[in-house]
Amino acid sequence: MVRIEFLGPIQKEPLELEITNLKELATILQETQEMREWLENSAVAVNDNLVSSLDTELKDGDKVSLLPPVCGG
Amino acid sequence: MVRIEFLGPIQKEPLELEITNLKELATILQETQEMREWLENSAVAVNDNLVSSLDTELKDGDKVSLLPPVCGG
Amino acid sequence: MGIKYLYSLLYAVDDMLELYDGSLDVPSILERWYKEEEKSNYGAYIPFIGTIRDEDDIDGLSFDVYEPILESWYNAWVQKAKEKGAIIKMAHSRGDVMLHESSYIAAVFSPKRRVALEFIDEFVEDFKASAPIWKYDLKDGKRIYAKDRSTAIKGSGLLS
Amino acid sequence: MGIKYLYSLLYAVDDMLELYDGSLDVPSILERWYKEEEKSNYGAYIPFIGTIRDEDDIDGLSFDVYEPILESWYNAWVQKAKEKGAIIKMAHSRGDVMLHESSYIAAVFSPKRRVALEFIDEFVEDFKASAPIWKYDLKDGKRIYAKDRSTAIKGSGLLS
Repeated sequence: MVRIEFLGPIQKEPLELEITNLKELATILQETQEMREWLENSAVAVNDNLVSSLDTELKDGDKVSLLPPVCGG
Repeated sequence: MVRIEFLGPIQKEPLELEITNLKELATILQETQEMREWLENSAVAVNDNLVSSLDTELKDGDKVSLLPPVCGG
Repeated sequence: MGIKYLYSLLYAVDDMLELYDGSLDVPSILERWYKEEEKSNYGAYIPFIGTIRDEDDIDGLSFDVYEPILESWYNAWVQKAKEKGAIIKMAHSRGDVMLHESSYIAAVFSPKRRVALEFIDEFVEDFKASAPIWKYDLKDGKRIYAKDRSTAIKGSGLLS
Repeated sequence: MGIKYLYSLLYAVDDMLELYDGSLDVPSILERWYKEEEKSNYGAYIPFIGTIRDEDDIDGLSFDVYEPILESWYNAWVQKAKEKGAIIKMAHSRGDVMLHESSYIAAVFSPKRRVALEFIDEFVEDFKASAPIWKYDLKDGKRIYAKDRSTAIKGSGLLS
């Protein structure tokens, strides 16, 4: 199982999914209307490292985080 | 009389001179060997305002200051 | 390195990111950092202090912080500073910070001023663009995501 | 505006240049400035602190200050800051300042960070290039003009 966490203002409970890469995650999340805008402006981290490829593989126990636009300070 | 002051590291007592512009002052100071290097790297103020022209006129009671290279901080 | 939770200012460790619940005690942080590095032979110390402005009828701001990625982001900057012979320090608030209170201090110490002046600018700007912290306006008893003032992290949109 | 001679920290006036005999009490100056502007609605406060480095076997540095021109130089910067909605503060030492003590603080307060980050850089650099202050190394009981580290003021050489 891969755990999906939605950070900051994304008001969504974590998911536990049986997926093997980010492309599968993209397909699943795109089905939810409410998530579309967040998908466009969010960065993605796997096990707390930011990633830039949809081919990033996922294995059992991995954590994927969605990081919406930031504004510290 | 015009008073000439030498600031910071220029170890020279103030002068009182009967001059009417900076060109005359330049001529007088250039005669002193020890002043030549300071003249090359010093800025000039008349009554505490920096000036950039040798034609700057001087009148009785004016103060001319020579400011050698600076390093605050 | 790592993240330090400071509820009281009993101790300090170099290079640690400091997270506080609520507003920062700016004078005491600036003093502690100054004294920590007083004998380290840095010629320049530049702190940047961010304070909550009274605008748009807000009562204050509130912050969410995602610590694991904030820590790795910060550690990368500690390393960049080290390569220039400099060090950084940073403190940030979690939760609510009211008008005219401060929520953020970033600081650079370096032997020479040019490095410090350039580094504080890059460090603060990258913080604004990349650090995983989310800001909310506190207004009429509500906590409203400051979406219009937020910046998408580089590489965002991967899943869209 | 004007120059204030502070032998003790009993009072403070905005926009005043502060000259101290000997080293600066950095924490108390940073704290006082912070508190002076705490309610002024500036979002960014950036002080630059200059500290005497242990190098070239010096025991410390010593400073001569020519106040009338320093004051007019400073007042011009107060005006430049005002045009950007910002304010500046500055403190400097006269006389001797020993190793690891501080001799200089320049600070900018502004509503927004970009103005503050750019202004502190320009202000400190112009201070280094133009402010009528002369620096001496204290070494072996002597006071030696730091000629090699000094900068001729723009327009120098008029009389040569």
